[in-house]
This record gives sequence, C-alpha cells and structure tokens, in this order.
Amino acid sequence: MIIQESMLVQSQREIAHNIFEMKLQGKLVQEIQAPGQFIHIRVSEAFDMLLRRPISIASIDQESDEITIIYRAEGDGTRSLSKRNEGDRVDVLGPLGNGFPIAETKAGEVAYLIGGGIGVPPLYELSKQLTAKGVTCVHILGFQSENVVFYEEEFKALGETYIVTVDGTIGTEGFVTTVMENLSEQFATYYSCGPQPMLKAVQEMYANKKGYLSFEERMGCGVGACFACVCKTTERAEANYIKVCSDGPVFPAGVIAI
Amino acid sequence: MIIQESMLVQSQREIAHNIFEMKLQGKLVQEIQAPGQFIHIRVSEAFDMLLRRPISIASIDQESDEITIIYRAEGDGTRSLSKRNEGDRVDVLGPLGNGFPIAETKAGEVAYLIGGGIGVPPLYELSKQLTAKGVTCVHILGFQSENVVFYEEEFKALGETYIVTVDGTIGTEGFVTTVMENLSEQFATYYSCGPQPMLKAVQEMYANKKGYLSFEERMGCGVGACFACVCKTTERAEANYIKVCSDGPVFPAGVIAI
Amino acid sequence: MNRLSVELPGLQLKNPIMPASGCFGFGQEYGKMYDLSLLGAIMIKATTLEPRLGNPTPRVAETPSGMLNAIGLQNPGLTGVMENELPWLEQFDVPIIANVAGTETADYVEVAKVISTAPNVHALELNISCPNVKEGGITFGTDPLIAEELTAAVKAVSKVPVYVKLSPNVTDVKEIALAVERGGADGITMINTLLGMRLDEKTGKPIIANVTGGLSGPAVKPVALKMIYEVSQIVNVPIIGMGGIMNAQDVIDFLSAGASAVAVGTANFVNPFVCPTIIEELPAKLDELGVEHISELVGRSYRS
Amino acid sequence: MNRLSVELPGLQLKNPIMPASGCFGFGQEYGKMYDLSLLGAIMIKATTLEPRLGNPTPRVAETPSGMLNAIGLQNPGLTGVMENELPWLEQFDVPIIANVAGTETADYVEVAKVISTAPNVHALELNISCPNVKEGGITFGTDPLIAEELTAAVKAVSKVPVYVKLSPNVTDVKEIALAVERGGADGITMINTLLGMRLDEKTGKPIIANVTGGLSGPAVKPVALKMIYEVSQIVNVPIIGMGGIMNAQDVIDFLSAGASAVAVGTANFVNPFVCPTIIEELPAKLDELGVEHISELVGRSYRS
Ligand SMILES: Cc1cc2nc3c(=O)[nH]c(=O)nc-3n(C[C@H](O)[C@H](O)[C@H](O)COP(=O)(O)OP(=O)(O)OC[C@H]3O[C@@H](n4cnc5c(N)ncnc54)[C@H](O)[C@@H]3O)c2cc1C
Ligand SMILES: Cc1cc2nc3c(=O)[nH]c(=O)nc-3n(C[C@H](O)[C@H](O)[C@H](O)COP(=O)(O)OP(=O)(O)OC[C@H]3O[C@@H](n4cnc5c(N)ncnc54)[C@H](O)[C@@H]3O)c2cc1C
Ligand SMILES: Cc1cc2nc3c(=O)[nH]c(=O)nc-3n(C[C@H](O)[C@H](O)[C@H](O)COP(=O)(O)O)c2cc1C
Ligand SMILES: Cc1cc2nc3c(=O)[nH]c(=O)nc-3n(C[C@H](O)[C@H](O)[C@H](O)COP(=O)(O)O)c2cc1C
Ligand code: FES
Ligand code: FES
Repeated sequence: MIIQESMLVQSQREIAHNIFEMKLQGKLVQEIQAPGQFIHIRVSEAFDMLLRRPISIASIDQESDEITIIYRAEGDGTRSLSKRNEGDRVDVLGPLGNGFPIAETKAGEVAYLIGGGIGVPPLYELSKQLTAKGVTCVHILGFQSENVVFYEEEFKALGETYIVTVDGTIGTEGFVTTVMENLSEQFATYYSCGPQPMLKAVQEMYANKKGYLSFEERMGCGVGACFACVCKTTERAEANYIKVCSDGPVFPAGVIAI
Repeated sequence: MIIQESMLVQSQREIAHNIFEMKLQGKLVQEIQAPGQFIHIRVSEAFDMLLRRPISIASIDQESDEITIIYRAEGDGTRSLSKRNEGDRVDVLGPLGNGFPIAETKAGEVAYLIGGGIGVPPLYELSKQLTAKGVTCVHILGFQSENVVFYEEEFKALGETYIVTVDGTIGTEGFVTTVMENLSEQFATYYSCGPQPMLKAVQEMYANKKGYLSFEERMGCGVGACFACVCKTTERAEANYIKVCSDGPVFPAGVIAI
Repeated sequence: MNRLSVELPGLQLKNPIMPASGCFGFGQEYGKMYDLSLLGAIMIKATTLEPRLGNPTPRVAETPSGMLNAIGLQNPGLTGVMENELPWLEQFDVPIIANVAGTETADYVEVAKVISTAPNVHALELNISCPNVKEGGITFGTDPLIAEELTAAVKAVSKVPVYVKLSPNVTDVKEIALAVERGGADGITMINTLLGMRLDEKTGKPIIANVTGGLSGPAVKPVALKMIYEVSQIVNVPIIGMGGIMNAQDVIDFLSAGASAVAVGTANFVNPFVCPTIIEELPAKLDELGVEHISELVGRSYRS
Repeated sequence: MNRLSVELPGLQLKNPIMPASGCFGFGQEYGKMYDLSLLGAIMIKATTLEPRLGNPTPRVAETPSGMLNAIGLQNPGLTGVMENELPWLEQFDVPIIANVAGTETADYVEVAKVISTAPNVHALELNISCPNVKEGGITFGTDPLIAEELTAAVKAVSKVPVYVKLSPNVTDVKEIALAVERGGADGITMINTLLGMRLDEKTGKPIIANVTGGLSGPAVKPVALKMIYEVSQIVNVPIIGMGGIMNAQDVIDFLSAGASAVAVGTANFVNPFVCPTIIEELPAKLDELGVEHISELVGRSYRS
C-alpha cells in the first residue's frame, strides 16, 4: 500500500562530490515489495518547490524500519534536501512503482547489474537480494569521474565489480559498454538503471538476453493519475503511452521505445 | 545609513501568548538613530513569503551590537520567524524610518508613553532613553487580556506604569483612555504607538498637548520607493500622501488624518 | 444537518470539495489511498471521442509556487471511459462530473451525448479552455460567440446539467461567462490554467516538450479569485472555483470570492490526501468564522 | 570589451539590468544604498500630467511567490518630475527611461512631449497596461487599434525612442505587440502585472482597498517568459523583459526567451541590492555557459 509519512532522518552524509546518502526511518518501509521501487519526496514545506522528487530506494532494512537513499544534490530541491539533519522529518510518499523482478534469476545463475551515475543506487538493494538468494552478481558501474563514484566497496563486498569512468580517473576509461565488450555473455539476466542513452546501448548489446531496465521521466503525481511520466511503448505506435511511475519504473527490455 | 545584514539570533523566547522576544546581533545596530525606528525582516529564504515584515526596535544595546524585537506570531511570516533559534541568521534591512524625538522633552519634564498591544515595544527603548536623560516617564499600556501582556516589570523599573486590559483580567479594565481620564494632564509631551483607533482617541484627548504618534501601514519596499505605505495628511487634501516607512513611522500629532 | 452540503444543478454534494479534472485520473489511483465516497464529487480527466496519446514528454515542470503541465488530454477515449472507468467508479457514492473535450463541435456533442447517459455522471464540464492542444480546447474558450454556440449545442444533447470551464487567458472573462450563460450553461467552472513556460538553465530551451504549458498551483490563486469575484457578481449560475487551492483556508477564500463549490488540482500531487484532509478541517474553520453552514460564506467578499 | 553592454534604440546600456518602473521610485532611496551609475538604466515611476494621489491603502498584499499592488500611479506630476526628480538623477551616469501614463491620449502626448526633452531621459516607456487606475492605463493596452494610435501619437511628439509596455491580461499579446510596432514603437517592454486579488482570512473582504491589484514576482515568471518567447519571434523591435526576476539565472532565462535587456521590479523590495548583485554575478554565469558576450544568449530558446 502507498502511504504518506513524515519519515525520520537517521543520518545524512556526503559520500561523493554532491552525492548524498540519507537514511530514513518509518513504517512505509514495511510496504516495500521489491528493489527498484522509489519514494516521492516533498523537499520543502514551502510552496516554492511544489512537486515531489522521485528518488530510488537504495537499501532496505526492514528490521529497523530503515531505508537508504542516495541522490545527487543538483537542483534546488535536492540541494534543499541535502541540508536536512539527523532528527529532522521528511515528507515521503511511497513505496511507488514496480521494482526489479528477483524471481527472474534463479539461485546459481549469473546476473549482470549495469548502472550509470545516479542510476546506480537501486542496484545495491537488488544485488543484496539477488546475492542472498544465491545469484552471482556482476556489477558494471559507470560514472563521470572519480569524484562522483560511490559505494564501490559495498558492491565489491557483494560480487565482482567493474568501475568505469568517462574521464578514466578511476577504473576503466569509457562507458559501461567498454567493460561489457570484454565480458563473457555467460549470464542469465541483466538489470540496468541509468541515463536513457546507456539503457539503449545496453539493450542493444544484449539484444537476445533477458533484461530489465529502469526508466526516469519527470513526474507530477507519482502514482499514475496525471499522465505526466509516460513513455512510448514499442508495441503499437498508436497505443496508450505507458506510465513510468505506476507501470514502471522497471520494464522488461524491449517494452519501451528508446 | 540603511544596511542589509544577516543578523545573528542571540536568543528567542515566548514572553506572552504568541508574543516573542528575539535578540539580534549585527553591525546595523550602530546605525540606529532613535527609538521608534524599525527593521524590515525577510522571514523566509523561500519565495513563498516574498515581502519583508516591518518590526519595531524595542531595545538597543550598542555596546554588544544587539537589538531586541518583540512581535506577535500571527500570520505565516511572523510564525515562521518565531521558529528561528539561537545561532540562526535573519536577513534584516534597517534601521528604517524616523523614530521618536527624544529632544522634545527636557530633563526634569514628564512624558506620557501610551502603547497598545504590539505597539508597546518601541516605547521601551524610548523610555530607557528618556529616563536616562532625566525625563520622568509614565507608561500607559493597553492589551487585550492578561495572557498577552509583556514587559510589565521592565516598564515598572523605569517609571510609573499602568496596565489596562480590554477584559480586565489584569490591571484596569478598559482602554488606555480609561486610565488617561484619571491621570493628571501635568506632562510635557506624549509619545504613542498602537492601533489607529487608539492613536485617534489619544490625540483627541490630548488635543492641546505636544505629542508624537507612530503609525502602521502595509509596506512594500520599506524605504520610500514604492508608495505602498502612504497616509493622508491633514494639511492639504489634494497634497501628496506621506510615507509611513520613510517620512514616519513617527509623526507629530495632527499631521496624519485619522 | 450537514454543515458542508451544497446543492448545485444536477449535484447533491456532501461537501463542496472535489478533485479537479486531470489531477485525479479516473479515480483508480487515489481510490487505493482513501474512500472516494468521502468526496463531494469527482471531476474526471478530459474525455475525447477517440483515445488520445497526448503530448511528448517532459510534460511537467515546476515553477515558483506552481507547475506547468502539457499533458495534452491523454485519455482512453469515450468508449474506454464508458466501459472501464465510469463503471469502476460506480462502487462509490459520489457524483461524477465528466470533463468533455474535442477538436470540433461535433466531437464535443458526440461525447456529451453518450457520456451524459452514464448512471453516475451527474453533470458535464465542457472543457473549452485546455491550453495544451493545437486544435479545439482553448480556441473555443476565447471567442464569446463560439463559446456560446458550443454550449448550446452540447446543452441540446446532454441528459445532465452542463458546466462550462473557462480559461483565464482572455482579456475579459466576464464576456465569455455571459456568453456561455446565454448558451444555456447550468454552471461555470473556473479557472483552467494560465499559459506559461520554463526554460532549461543550461540549454535555454523550453523544458516542456510542447514548449508552453498550463500554469497551476498557488501562484495562480490571486488570478482565480479575482476572476471568480467578477464573474459571480454578473451571472445567475453557480461557479465551481479552482486554481491553487492547497488547504481549508483557500477553500474559504474561494467561497468568499463567489464560488459555490471548489475543485482541488495540483495539490493532489503535493499531498494525495489533500481532499479528505480539507473536508475534515472545514467544520472547525466554520466554527472559527462563526458560521453555521458553509454556503453562508459564498460571495461574502462583496455582500454587505 | 564589456561583456554585458547592450545597445537598444536610444540606449547605450553598460549592462542589461534596470529597475522596473514603480519599484524604484525616482531613484533617491536606492541612491543612498549604492551608486546608481552601476545600473544599465533606470525606469522611473509613472509620470502623469498632474500630480496623482493614487489609491487608498492598503495598497499591497503578499501572495504565494508574489505580491499584489494597487498604488494607482501616485506621482508628483510632470512638473514635479521635471523640476525635482530628473535633475537629481543627472549626477549619475545612467540613462533614464521615463514611464508615461495618462487618462486620455492628450495627457500621454503632453507628458511625452515635455519629459522627452529632459537631458537624461533617453527613452520613454508608454504605460498602456496599468491595471490599477479606473481610466486610461490598461484600457489602452487591450485594444490593438487604440494601442496603435496612442503609440503613433506619442511617437509624433517624442524626442527620444518610445517603448510600449504591454499588459499580460489579454487574449493575444502578439496582436497588441504587432499593433504598437505598426504605431511606430521603437521597442516593447513586457510584462506589466497580471490582475489578481487576495481576501482577508477573517472577514473575507479584499485586502487591497482598490479590491484588485497587479500580481508581480516569481509567480508570474512563467507567464512573462511565454509571452516574450512568442512576441520576440514576430516583432522586429527589441524587448525589455520583466516579471519575477530575482537573480542572475532569471536574467539568463529572460534573454533566452527573447528579451534584449531586463527590468527588475518586486525583487528590489526583497533585496534592495538585487540589481548590483545580479550585475556582479552575470559574468560568472556567462563563463558557465561558455558565452563571451551576453547578447549571444538573446532568443536562444528558439534559435538553433
Ligand atoms: C523513478 C526515478 C528514480 C530516481 N532515483 C534517483 C536516485 O535514486 N537518485 C538520484 O539522485 N536521482 C534519482 N532520480 C532523479 C531525480 O528524481 C532528479 O534528479 C530530481 O528530481 C531532481 O530534482 P532537483 O530538485 O535536483 O532539480 P530541480 O531542477 O529543482 O527539479 C525541478 C523539477 O524537475 C524534476 N526533475 C528534474 N530533473 C529530473 C530528472 N532527471 N528526473 C525526473 N525528474 C526530474 C524534479 O523532480 C522537479 O519536479 C530518479 C528519478 C526517477 C523518475
Ligand atoms: C513601522 C511598523 C512597526 C511594527 N512593529 C511591530 C512590532 O514591533 N511588533 C509586532 O508584532 N508587529 C509590528 N508591526 C506589525 C507587523 O509588521 C505585522 O504584524 C506583520 O508584518 C504581520 O506579518 P505576518 O507574517 O504575521 O502576517 P501575514 O498575514 O503573513 O502578512 C502578509 C503581509 O501583510 C503584511 N501585514 C500584515 N499585517 C500587517 C500589519 N498589521 N501592519 C503592516 N503590515 C502587515 C505583512 O508585512 C506581509 O507583507 C509593525 C508594523 C509597522 C508598519
Ligand atoms: C496535470 C494537469 C492536468 C490537467 N488536465 C486537465 C484536463 O484534462 N481537463 C481540464 O479541464 N483541466 C485540466 N487541468 C486543469 C485543472 O483541472 C485546474 O483547472 C487547474 O490546474 C487549476 O487548479 P489547481 O491550481 O488546483 O491545479 C489539468 C491540470 C493539471 C495540473
Ligand atoms: C509596487 C509596484 C508599482 C508599480 N508601478 C508601476 C508603474 O508605475 N508603471 C509601470 O509601468 N509598471 C509598474 N509596476 C509594474 C512593474 O514595473 C513590473 O512590470 C511588474 O511588477 C513585473 O515585474 P516584477 O515581477 O519584477 O515586479 C509596478 C509594480 C509594483 C510591484
Ligand atoms: S507522475 Fe503522474 S502519472 Fe506518473
Ligand atoms: S513601503 Fe515602499 S514607500 Fe513605504
């Protein structure tokens, strides 16, 4: 069930340049169904910044009712969010959307988790859950530059991890596809989240593989009511658009026209 | 000189029901010329509440660069201001306007200081300065009810003080005029600040006395540029309005048409 | 006695609060969050004769105390709405106001004829003010004669009262209001969105793919109040007011300005529970104002 | 090279930033706070033939991300401005744009004729869009023919270029823009305020004594950008843009939308140093955008 809750900030810290990790506690944590779901955050009580900001759930701890989000403080809203401190409250709507299907990879199989920039966070909880189930996760994580890389150690603790940066300041120089070209295609499923051009490249490279992609679109309501966040599907050109917020944000590869 | 400054909140406390006393520190304190001047406060960094709020200077401590303001948290802006804590910063423009003329009462003379509700604060600094100079101050302070009375002790420490409340819960029951009717007219000057009906009654009762009244009007700029805060003068019906913010807020009795 | 009940042509409202068209879909999403029977009514998303895809994305952008949208009337079309959406809504004890849009008069008439037969549709809201479609929409709402004729044509076929939704993007909204009243409108709803734009800070290009969008939210509230204040004093039909309502105080303001009921749009995105919250808070507001029944507030800004 | 210089009819601007009319008086107050020679230009408060008292108070009210005003063109009249205000401003190295208002054409013409002879008045701004006076003002700005004729009449007598200030309270601002261009306008300034209203929470009565007021501030920025975007693509004269500018980024947005320079109004009340602050911040903004001269940004929202 979707609930609206004033969640408690447990901690907030800058984990890379302008990248913040925030832990939030509240009972909506019990409602989360799958990694890849997101929350919709009201960044200010004032009317200045009226719309909520969609942010993926990066890690879930149902025992302590806690989630972690990781976000880039870029625009006005996320910058304001980055100023909250431990003990503050944040107005959160969630959990929203449909996450990554864990069931699509069996224990013993290999999954590739391919993330770009601020698309990396939801892959962390995904990897935790897949690994726990006995899936071997390989992480291919692309960033702009060394100063915005985060969670390298955390991913390494779960499985093989390739870091790639556009400027080569750390890891391989290039894009996630640069790494992918040199990796075996011996895997069962891929899961990806990141900028649309990356998703497109990944989907093309693994065209005959089973894959799941998480999309971004500007949102109004976040719950499926306003038709703001639609994407065109590949199937029928004149069909209804599909909604990222409530039909997605994760779709099987091939569903969305990119 | 008028300056804009991010002043430091030294303290904030609720001194009566919804009435707050805030101490602010900064270098604009050195610019203050007279009691009755006011500051123009930006209550929020957000655009929600765009206009500054005019608040009188209630007390000045030039040695520690500190001023005290006393305000009622009534609307959105003052309510938001009442949530600032020690150590926070407040965007202040000031000092603004022309205050009460101290020079108009000589040492040894008697002055009546007549205040109503949230018009009381500027009279406190006025009384301090007059008393210091050797003027005998008599304070007649009207409030709605006991729970919104403030600074009774502070005024008593400076001179004779009459408290009057509309509901009679403390002091005399009635209006400041109820007290004034029973007081001698043996005084040199009166100074008054409060709601317009009160100013009108005071001015009428002391029609042949030298007096100074402080007025309120909704403001835009606070510095005399926008013509928002005008009052009609008694002199020439077709003359220019006079500006409360820069020509006032204190005017000699008889200048403003009330 | 229900202190919040309001009676309008075709509508027995438990309370004067309803979600605004386009901000509540066809109710399914919010229906999972609270009981829709709590609402005074529901204004459903615009319905057109054929299904519509709407505009390319991005379709929304934030602005100071407001937002822009250019959804472009995406909807499943008349048949979809009649077969899937309206029947689902029948489980709730709440009157539906069907927002009707089209490209030409014949479309409006056809949609109105059919949709007004749905058992839970108690009124129509003629959308002659959508700023986000190239044809139809606002073009019907800026010319008094066209607005009057369209209203009359729809009135002639509708089985339920017809409300006409006015655009604020006109020189004189009074003129359009009088025209639709002459055309036989049973009520007026206002305001639809103001036209606006936001640019990307880096590229300088419009953020909304459709270039311009409709401005809604608290930013437009002063404009809405002013237009309702003026129109309610010259027409003899009731007004459902909207434009920036966020809380119970805003509702009081709209009624004071002359609206008989109100719709809440953008605020649903900020707080999905805003409508039931407002409904819950209204009685205390009436107490504060010393008012027994909410309708006593209507038009008090100009009544002595 | 001065990266911020802008050349417009009659105006050699050091930078494209000027205070908007009515938000800066005649400069005396802000002149005590900083050196007015820093400014690109100054748009002084509307001048009418006779002194005006303006409207009763309250004249201002706050709204979400905006404010309403109904000053009603209070000013010392043509003689007062010519004798006291303009000579005082001569000490600064800054061109003055004189905002001209009136009740009938003859007033406008008379004021324009005289005020355009002042040595520091480099351009006129014809105010055909003041929403706060009963006669004149906005009535000239909503009818294309009247707007064209007034522009032509003023052009005929003015010794300096004439800019016409447009109202956003019209169905089609393009039509009015083209009309004043036909009338001979050398430039356009836009937008004046939108009409709006705020009610007292307790009494339900209008807060502004004049009932309605003009809405300005960040709330109206999307409306201003959209109108400038449209008008700048169809006229051949430059636009001075305004409406909600608070900072350097807003200036970039207005230029991107098609304005050649901008005016800052309401923001002066929020931060009296806003104009010099913006001027100081602009070069860094240009660096960020990789732009050598500010004029390269003009119209980039639609230029490829
Ligand atoms: C399903 C989903 C999950 C996301 N998860 C994350 C995450 O885990 N970490 C993270 O850093 N970012 C994530 N994003 C992107 C994040 O929502 C935007 O970066 C953020 O909304 C920008 O807000 P702002 O206040 O910084 O920018 P502003 O420019 O102030 O935002 C203005 C408006 O535009 C919207 N907007 C601006 N950029 C984007 C964008 N790229 N995508 C969607 N809306 C945008 C904002 O939500 C807001 O409504 C996610 C987006 C979606 C759709
Ligand atoms: C020269 C002067 C000195 C003042 N000194 C004091 C003081 O020492 N202590 C104190 O409590 N109050 C004082 N006031 C009144 C104080 O300015 C208002 O109570 C305050 O602005 C209300 O703001 P708000 O956020 O509570 O209300 P809101 O309703 O949120 O205010 C909205 C807008 O209306 C204006 N406004 C509302 N009420 C008034 C009012 N009565 N007078 C002027 N503007 C108003 C606000 O400034 C703001 O622009 C003074 C007013 C003036 C003109
Ligand atoms: C995302 C969105 C979609 C809208 N779609 C419609 C629509 O389909 N039909 C219509 O008449 N109005 C539509 N509107 C306008 C609203 O119904 C309402 O008139 C306007 O938003 C002002 O109210 P608000 O400020 O409370 O949102 C839409 C508004 C928004 C924000
Ligand atoms: C208090 C006030 C007074 C104004 N007076 C005038 C005026 O005399 N003449 C005029 O053309 N515009 C006047 N305006 C309109 C502004 O010049 C400007 O067009 C408008 O406020 C939009 O800009 P802003 O949002 O930056 O304030 C006034 C605006 C305000 C807020
Ligand atoms: S954001 Fe409203 S439908 Fe997706
Ligand atoms: S508030 Fe602007 S002139 Fe007084």
